Amino acid sequence: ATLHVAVASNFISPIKQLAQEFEQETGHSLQLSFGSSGKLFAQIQNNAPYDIFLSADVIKPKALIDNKMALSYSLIVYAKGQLTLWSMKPISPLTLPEALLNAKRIAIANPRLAPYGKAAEESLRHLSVWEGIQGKLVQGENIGQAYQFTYSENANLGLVALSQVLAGPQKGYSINIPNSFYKGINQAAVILSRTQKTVLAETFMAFLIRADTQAKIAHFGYSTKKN
Amino acid sequence: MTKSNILKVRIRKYHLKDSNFSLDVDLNIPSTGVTALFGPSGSGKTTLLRCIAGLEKNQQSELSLSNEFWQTNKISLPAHKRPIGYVFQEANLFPHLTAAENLQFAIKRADKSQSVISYSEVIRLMDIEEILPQYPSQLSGGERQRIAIARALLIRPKLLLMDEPLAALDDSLKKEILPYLEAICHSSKIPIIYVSHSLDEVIRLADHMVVLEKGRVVEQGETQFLLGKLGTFFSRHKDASVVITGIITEQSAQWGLSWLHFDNQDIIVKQGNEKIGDQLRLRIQSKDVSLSLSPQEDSSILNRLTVIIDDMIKDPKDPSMVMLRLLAGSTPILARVTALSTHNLALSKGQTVIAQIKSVALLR
Amino acid sequence: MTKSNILKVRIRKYHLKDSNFSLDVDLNIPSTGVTALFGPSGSGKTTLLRCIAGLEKNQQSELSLSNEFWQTNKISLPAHKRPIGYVFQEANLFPHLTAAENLQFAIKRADKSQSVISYSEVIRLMDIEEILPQYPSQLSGGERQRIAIARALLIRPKLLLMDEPLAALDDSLKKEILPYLEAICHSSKIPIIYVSHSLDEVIRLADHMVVLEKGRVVEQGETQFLLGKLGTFFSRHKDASVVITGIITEQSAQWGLSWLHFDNQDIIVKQGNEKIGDQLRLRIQSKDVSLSLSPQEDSSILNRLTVIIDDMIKDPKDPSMVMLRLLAGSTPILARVTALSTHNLALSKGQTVIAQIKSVALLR
Amino acid sequence: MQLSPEDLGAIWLTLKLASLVTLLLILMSTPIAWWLARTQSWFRGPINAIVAMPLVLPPTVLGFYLLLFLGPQGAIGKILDDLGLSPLPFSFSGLVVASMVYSLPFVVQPIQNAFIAIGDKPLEAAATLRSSPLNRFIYVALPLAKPGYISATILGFAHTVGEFGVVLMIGGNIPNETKVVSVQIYDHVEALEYGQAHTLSLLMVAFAFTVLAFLYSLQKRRKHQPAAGGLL
Amino acid sequence: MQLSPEDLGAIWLTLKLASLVTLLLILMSTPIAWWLARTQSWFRGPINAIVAMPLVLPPTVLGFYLLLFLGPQGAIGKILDDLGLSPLPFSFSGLVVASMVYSLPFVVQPIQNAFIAIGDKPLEAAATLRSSPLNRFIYVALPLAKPGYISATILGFAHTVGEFGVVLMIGGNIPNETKVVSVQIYDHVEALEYGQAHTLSLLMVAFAFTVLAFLYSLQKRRKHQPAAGGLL
Ligand SMILES: Nc1ncnc2c1ncn2[C@@H]1O[C@H](COP(=O)(O)OP(=O)(O)OP(=O)(O)O)[C@@H](O)[C@H]1O
Ligand SMILES: Nc1ncnc2c1ncn2[C@@H]1O[C@H](COP(=O)(O)OP(=O)(O)OP(=O)(O)O)[C@@H](O)[C@H]1O
Ligand SMILES: [Mg+2]
Ligand SMILES: [Mg+2]
Repeated sequence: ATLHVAVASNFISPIKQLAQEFEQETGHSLQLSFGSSGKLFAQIQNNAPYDIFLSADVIKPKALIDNKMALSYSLIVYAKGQLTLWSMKPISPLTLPEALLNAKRIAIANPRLAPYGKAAEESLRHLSVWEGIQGKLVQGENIGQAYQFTYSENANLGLVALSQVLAGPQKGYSINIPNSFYKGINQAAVILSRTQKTVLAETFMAFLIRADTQAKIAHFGYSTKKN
Repeated sequence: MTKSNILKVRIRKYHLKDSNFSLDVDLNIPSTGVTALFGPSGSGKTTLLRCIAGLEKNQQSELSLSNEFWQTNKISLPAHKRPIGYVFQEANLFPHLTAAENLQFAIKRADKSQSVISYSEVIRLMDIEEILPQYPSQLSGGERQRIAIARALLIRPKLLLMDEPLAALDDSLKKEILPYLEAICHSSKIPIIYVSHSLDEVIRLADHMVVLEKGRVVEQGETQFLLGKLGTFFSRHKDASVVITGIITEQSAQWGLSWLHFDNQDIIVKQGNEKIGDQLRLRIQSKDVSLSLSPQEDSSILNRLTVIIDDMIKDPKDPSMVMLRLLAGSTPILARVTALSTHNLALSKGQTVIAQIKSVALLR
Repeated sequence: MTKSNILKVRIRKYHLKDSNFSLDVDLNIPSTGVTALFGPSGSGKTTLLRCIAGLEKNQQSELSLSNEFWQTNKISLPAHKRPIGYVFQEANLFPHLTAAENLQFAIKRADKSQSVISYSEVIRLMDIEEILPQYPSQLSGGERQRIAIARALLIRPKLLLMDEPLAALDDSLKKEILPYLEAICHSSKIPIIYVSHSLDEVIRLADHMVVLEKGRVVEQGETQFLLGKLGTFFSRHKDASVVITGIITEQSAQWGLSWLHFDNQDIIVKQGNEKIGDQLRLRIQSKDVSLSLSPQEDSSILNRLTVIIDDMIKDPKDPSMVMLRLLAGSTPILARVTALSTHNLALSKGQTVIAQIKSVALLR
Repeated sequence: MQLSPEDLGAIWLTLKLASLVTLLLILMSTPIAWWLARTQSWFRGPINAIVAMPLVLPPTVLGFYLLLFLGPQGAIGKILDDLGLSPLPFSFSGLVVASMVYSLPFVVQPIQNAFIAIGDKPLEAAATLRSSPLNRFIYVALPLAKPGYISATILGFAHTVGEFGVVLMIGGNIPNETKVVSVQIYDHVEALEYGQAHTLSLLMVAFAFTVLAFLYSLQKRRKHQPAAGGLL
Repeated sequence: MQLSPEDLGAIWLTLKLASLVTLLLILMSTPIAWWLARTQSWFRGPINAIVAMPLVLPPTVLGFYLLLFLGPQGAIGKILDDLGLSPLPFSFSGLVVASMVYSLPFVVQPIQNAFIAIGDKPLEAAATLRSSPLNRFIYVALPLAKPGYISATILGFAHTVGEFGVVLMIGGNIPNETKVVSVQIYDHVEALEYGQAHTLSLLMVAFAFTVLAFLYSLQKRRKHQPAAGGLL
């Protein structure tokens, strides 16, 4: 059988690989649909034919559970994002606040829409540079755009996901933001109520949080097993 | 031709949009032969044709051909259901079709039950063989007009509307096409309404005449009758003419002449392809008629008719000229001579004189 | 008129795109007066005007007016720099402008140093006052044409190109406009090239004539000279005519007549606004001339000239007719009579006869 | 760089979608454009504006509203459901409908302008040649409006190919059913697979260029117009 | 529901952007359209296709490539930098440039078709009336192409208002500088603030409807064309 999985865009690279492994392992295939969490959420609310929703945050899966559109027991956190300060050019000076204040343009994801954006804002506030860099901030609709801003060097610095830096075509220079600077970027998944394949869906959810899978996810630049 | 077989046109106060022009006419047009529509520029000739064709709509009008109603206050036959052919004032060919395709457009939609003219005949007559592959934009003005005439004939209409069809054509083509149009309409009994500025053309073709001015009919009737009348639009025209109908009684192959008999008189005309016994119509222009008191044998003028002066009118616009109405038997003939001559010859009403007509000035 | 003051047109094998029509002409057109362009439909009249106007481009041609070069193989003055006025065969008004705005378009761009005709004069002459606020689509065919003529005059050209300007106009308007055009071109010394199918119009206006056929010049020269020649395009034309120039020597207000003296002869003509001493041109149509062996005093024909028969030619197309070239003094006059009459009167070359001309048949 | 089977599927789907949408739009726009070009009614302005409305909303937002309308709770969705028809969102048919809404103005406008430019004269000539309204529409109006139809085809096709927001929203990004090339490229970019994104973009641009250059060459100055050449 | 100051800022910015872009596009498209309408060169097809190219790529992807080209490493970005100009991305000017690229075909096409429809006759008449090429372009070609310009304005304006992907990418979502209404609505939808999204969408649609209905009413059948009324 085929499971239809709606996946937040920032998890594209890991899920593609995991899907192959899941298929090899179980013989069941995955059909992947990508999109921003917000878009996928709107679609699910309107009866999109998905079985599982891998969101980029926890809010939306929870909202679906509240709406009875998702199975409440199925909520899992499948990955925790790791924020990193990234640049195509060597970053100097090496202290974070100074680097940030020296930059001309800093790309982040929209804090209202993207968990990575929210984390970025928290970190910048933590570093007490939030006010100081307001004029330099450019916001991507999602973390993907923040990456592109930085990648094209239109922004000198970007607060992006470590997973992106690892998967991306150019490694550049990066400094990880300590986890303590921001609340965790928890990416949660749920099984949707409309699914006819609950058992298979549960199998996949179990696969996702299995230790070896989690290790692979970590390899993509996520921190795992924190919770 | 029965009385019912007539085109009736009554148009009451038809106002053109965005214009203070209005048309108000009441016409009975015989359903054979040519009716000429005459009138100054802007008098409503085109508008009248458009009303008849159904291109202008008005509830107030009534139109019927042979008792078949096209327009009353209840019904209104749409343009494409009226069995007409229309030659527009400005050719109005389809720009996306070649000349040949323009003709095909008509042939495909022609009324198969009518027979008007064959394709090859039209091509030959209009002399358009060579230009058939061209697009309208690649044609000269006269060439476009000829295609338009051909197209209107090929739809095989029951009524032909022609808006100055020959205006863009040169004399020699006109002279070839005119008799043909004449022949077509006489033989196939299609009535033609023919707008023209040329009295020559009109007199030659028209059995019936309508003169429009500012959207109103100012003169209407049989050509022959209208032309013989003094005090009309026509008698004031510099080309004032009469039309005479007679029968060929004699012919001379040697001299290429025919003798036309009417009202106990003979007129010698250039011979065409008429035969003895044929009926023929001739136009005599008033300016070609001169008078003499005695027959003059040593003149090159062959036609000398004995006539009685029936009426004399000074031209109000031109006091140097006098228009005389002469009677050859009961047939009226107009003569336009100088006032000086009438004085010199002491012409007066009732007098018998000789009317001299150069035969070469006769039209057919 | 100096020799240099001349429009020279040499066009070598100009091929129209997508057509096998080619133009190949070599003309010297006097720079005053009217040159008539005559020829059958499709003979290249419009194309020639377009070449002169600069609307068709060809390297091979050479064009100059008064020694000012418009086109050589090196230079080519663009259309908008040529000081011409152009009346198109199909009025070609700007559809987005009212009639008045169309005229304004010309007035704004007029050559202020030239004076041709005043605005009010043009409006009056063309009788277009009332239609000025209308858009071209709201005008009748003739109205559009009149606006187009007015527009071409108001640009104050040094050369006026007119492509059948009067074809869509009725006789009475024509009669008003024609003398005016004549007057304009004579007084302002603008040369006019005038395409027309009407020999009448042409003879009336043209000092010079060019006959085109299939893109080639077949006849060219002074009207007077060309018309008096036998064996030409014109002498075969049914309207074959001659033009006579004379001086007014006497006038009669009572009879509204003028006496025109030429070559020791007198001709009586209807009086216009000419005065004694004025020079006048008259057209005598061959079909209006009849011959008699003796003077006939009791005829309404006022003009009886003593002439010598200079030449006689049978019409090859019409054996019933004979064209005679008569000499009144040294002035040629054409007479078209039936072969029968020449036989009856036993006319022969060198004979002295009386030529009778109805004065009313004279044109001005 | 190689194209993945998914890429190929997306290309095929895109061509299918764009062709179908363009075809349907041309059919649907013809009567609308004709009416708009010839009516004297005061409705014309408002209707014209309504046709252009889909342009004003961002595609994703338009998609969102289409989702609401076509969804099980939406006005149209309910009607379709009552009629026993399968729901439109997340299906190819849904994509077709959404794309049509989105590209409608680009197809209606050029056709409408072409109809306006024809004027009444050729139609009147046809009417006097026994050509019924439908007949003269087909044989006179349509051929004369050809340049407008070519423009409409080009804009409609290209716009559907490049469309993305609406498709993503209504289609749900389902491979071989609703995942068109534009979405696929977007996914590649999001997945940071720039190489594949470049290849696919280049391919698409090259293909579209070829198609459009061909279409435009059809739209040459009509044969029956005098050559421009000299004058301007 | 109330509009936030951010919403109001976005509205103002959108109007500014759309007006400016439309104006610039009309100016820029005029010579392009004129050339395309009148040239006989075989270049016409390809150039026409190039003008339409921006249509084919999904807006976000187009935005991505613009970002690459205009960025400090990009071909154009470098040139601008060498000229001492400030970089385009994340600025209002950048938005203007990007929107122009994206909306170009919608402005060029209708104008081009309108120019084609004029034909040579009126221009020839003008030439014989001492009107130079520029003069007859201004006084004859432009007025006769009016319906095309209205279409172009409508399509260009509406498309810029609704544009989104490119803007998002090039603009960087900076309030009062690059955050236009379309982005703002999108944000509301993404943030699940559907109520605010509805209000803003409705407002935008209502506003656009008014503007477009007005513009269209200008584009009525030209006065000089015979009324259609009767025939068809
Ligand atoms: N579409 C129109 N809108 C407004 N007025 C018009 C329209 N068409 C014609 N007219 C006016 O109606 C009158 C009659 O026009 P019509 O075309 O019938 O004249 P016509 O007799 O055919 O003249 P012509 O011999 O010059 O062709 C004219 O004064 C003209 O200005
Ligand atoms: N644009 C064109 N393309 C191809 N052939 C053309 C074009 N314009 C005219 N022709 C052809 O060139 C020839 C001359 O045309 P032109 O218009 O000069 O004739 P014309 O003497 O003015 O005739 P008319 O008296 O009928 O107006 C015609 O045979 C015509 O078919
Ligand atoms: Mg008329
Ligand atoms: Mg011509």
